[in-house]
Amino acid sequence: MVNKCYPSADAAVRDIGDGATIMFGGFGFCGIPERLIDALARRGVKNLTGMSNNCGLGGRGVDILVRNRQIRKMVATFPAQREPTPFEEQYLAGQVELELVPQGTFAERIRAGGAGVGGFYTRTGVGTPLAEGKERRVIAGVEYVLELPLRADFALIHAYRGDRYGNLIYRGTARNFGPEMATAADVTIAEVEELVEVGELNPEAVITPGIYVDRIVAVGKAS
Amino acid sequence: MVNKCYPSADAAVRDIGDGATIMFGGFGFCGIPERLIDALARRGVKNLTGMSNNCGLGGRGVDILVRNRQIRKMVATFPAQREPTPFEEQYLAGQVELELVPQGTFAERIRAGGAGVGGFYTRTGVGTPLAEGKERRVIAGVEYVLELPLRADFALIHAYRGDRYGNLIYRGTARNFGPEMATAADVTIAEVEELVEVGELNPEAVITPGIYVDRIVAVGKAS
Amino acid sequence: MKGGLTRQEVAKRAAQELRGGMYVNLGMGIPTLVTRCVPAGLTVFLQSEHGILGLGPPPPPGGEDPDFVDASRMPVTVIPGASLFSSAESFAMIRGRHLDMTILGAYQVSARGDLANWMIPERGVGSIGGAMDLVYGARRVVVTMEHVTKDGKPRVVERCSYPLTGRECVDLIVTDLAVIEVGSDGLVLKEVAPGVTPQEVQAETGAKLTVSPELREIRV
Amino acid sequence: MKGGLTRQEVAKRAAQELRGGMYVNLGMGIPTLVTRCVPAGLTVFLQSEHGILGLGPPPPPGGEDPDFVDASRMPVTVIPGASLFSSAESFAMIRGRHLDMTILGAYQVSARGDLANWMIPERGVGSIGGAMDLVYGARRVVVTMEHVTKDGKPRVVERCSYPLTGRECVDLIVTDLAVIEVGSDGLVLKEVAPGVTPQEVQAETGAKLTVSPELREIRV
Repeated sequence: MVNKCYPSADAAVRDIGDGATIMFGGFGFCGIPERLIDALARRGVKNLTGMSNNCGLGGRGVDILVRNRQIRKMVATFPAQREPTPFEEQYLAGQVELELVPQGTFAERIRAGGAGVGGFYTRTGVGTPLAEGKERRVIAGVEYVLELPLRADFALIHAYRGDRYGNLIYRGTARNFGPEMATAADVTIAEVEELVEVGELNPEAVITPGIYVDRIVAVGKAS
Repeated sequence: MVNKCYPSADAAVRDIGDGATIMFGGFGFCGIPERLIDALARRGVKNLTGMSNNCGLGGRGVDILVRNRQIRKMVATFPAQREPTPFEEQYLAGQVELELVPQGTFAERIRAGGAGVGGFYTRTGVGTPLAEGKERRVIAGVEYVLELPLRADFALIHAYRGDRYGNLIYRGTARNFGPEMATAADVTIAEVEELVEVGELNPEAVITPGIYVDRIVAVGKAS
Repeated sequence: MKGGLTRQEVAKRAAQELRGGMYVNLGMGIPTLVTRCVPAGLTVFLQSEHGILGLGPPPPPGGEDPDFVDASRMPVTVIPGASLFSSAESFAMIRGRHLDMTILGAYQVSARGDLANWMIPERGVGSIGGAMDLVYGARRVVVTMEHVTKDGKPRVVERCSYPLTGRECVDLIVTDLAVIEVGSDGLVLKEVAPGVTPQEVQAETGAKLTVSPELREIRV
Repeated sequence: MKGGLTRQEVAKRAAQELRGGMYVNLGMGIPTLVTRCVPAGLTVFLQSEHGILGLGPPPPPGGEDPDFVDASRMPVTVIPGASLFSSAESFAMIRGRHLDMTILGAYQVSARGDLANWMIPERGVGSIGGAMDLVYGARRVVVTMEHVTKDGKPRVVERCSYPLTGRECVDLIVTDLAVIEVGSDGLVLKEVAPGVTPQEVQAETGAKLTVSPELREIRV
């Protein structure tokens, strides 16, 4: 019987070690894999490279790992919030690294990592400091920069419902980076609010096919 | 009121002229926009460049346009069927052109055309005759070829249900190339089996958001 | 010089750029105020880059759902006929030039339409989000901002001194003092705030303005 | 020489490569027969490149649904826990190396694992479909074919004379006469059909075979 369920978030992240590269789903507070991040904080692993839209704030999400000094580097699109965050302080103090990426390029690089695309040309960033050092190319009269795929050792994502084959659906804007991150990591771990029986999810409406998910943990609805 | 509905397939294709480039959804007989193709056959426009997985067979789909001598060129992945088709005969007689593309490259080039990707590197085709004349590049030790986006003047697709905003859902394997083709044409025309009220489609399960669809025609279930 | 427009009035003026059936992405700051300025009876599809097409008004108090937020993390609803999708799909939509318009905030706009809106160099770190994708992805880029900085320096400048978000991408600038079109020959002053003269606008602007022959007062 | 395996037996032998929980794409021809040879009790997820993960058995007569077909255009069902997606998503899955295995038909396979399966040059036109994507996308490529052509020419050859589908991509060849592994040092004869000797297989093969020390008879 195919069963990708793990009994707890702690069990699901047990082999994530120091120095791992990890994608974290979520946009702001929406769709972050909070229970998996909590488990990672309990594990106390260090020198992590994180890939996430934000770098966490308000003591939630990646912010927990930042405050714990578990993060060595972030690849992110929106690291600076209105008020300075622990990440910003550590970055300005030279304690963490940052690779800043436009949000669409971030999403597309993750998709490329999962889809076997070796690299792609995009207009985004042309003429800005973020194009510096990148290959530029004119195709059909338009200037592009070459962007390379992103992959990670682990992807930690949050979904609404899932089954033991790893099929997932999301809810509202909590979907965000989950579907693509699930495709771009060696090991994808999904926390779901509700585990359902195989066959309960409508095949036409499954967003993440089970092939992309290695481990699934039921965590209930966030409080 | 936003209303993209057209009264008939004929009305929806009325401005497709000689020499147009047209994407046709469908895989074999599954998900082909039959009523729109019939209307195009009635219009009798010539010198069309078609983009479609197959080149039609059995007097259905693109085969109708081929038999009518309306096609000048096809971009396709599976033009040769077990038995010779009218397309194959015309091709071998030098009467139509063919650009043969691997199916994944075909789908990804269409996606790129709709997603603003200027070009992308893929392994598919490396070491084969289809890589000839294409730029080759080694990235992280793997050899890739550069593929460029596909776009068309019109995309004709078939969907299961749609609303007047152009939102679409598909059914089974009739989905195939429809969702990406809808994004990659200047004008996307969708025939749907059933037109539903705005709000009836579950936002979480809409496959083609209305932004991609310009015209929609209710054609009923194929007989 | 008279006071110029309030932030709300700037949003109202920007909303006059909307047409029925348009697909539009609204950035943070003044642009989010545009949501409430859509003329009655006009159907406009608002896109949010983290995965909504068909953003609705905020929910009534108590009706907030943490799974439905806008790009500024504020609670939202979706309209009938909306669709939800992933970030990669959303940016395929943006980068594929399917949006008719984006309305963005800015730190600086140059005479040729360069935009700087993601980083104040002195802070040492900035946030890009979807702005760099939107400036080349949307067919029309409208910028809303205060005409000058808090210490009175022009934000409409000959060349941006802040790091760019995009080059030659802005089509229209709406500020508290003026509406300025970025034309192929430079900046054209199209409208001025009530009580403000073209000379006063020019004095607060760091690049040369050509006054449109159809110059008129902003009406909101 | 004895007759060798039937097409059905070749499919059965290929099915022995399946393991529980695998994600597998099956090509046209003999590979489609593999569907019916999955050992009882084994859950294998079959992928069809036009948008199914979780292909089920054919429907009962009268239960055909024209919207549910396999890549050979034959009616299919989907299993509980299946998912449906677009062609671009399907090939992102294939090209991103998420499939454990593909089983494909072939015209020729070379000593270094080159595959030719899309065009017979004499016909002047060929169909690629998803084969070129699958050969580099699937983690393991198993080929099933007749050992020789209708007129007795070897299909396992030193160099393919037909246009290639992929270079150095085949891992295992299953024919009516033998099971041959493509190793880094060339072809290794692992199994022979009942009643067939290694010498007989070599005589029908256009490239040098190394006989495995663990050579055994194919059991189906």
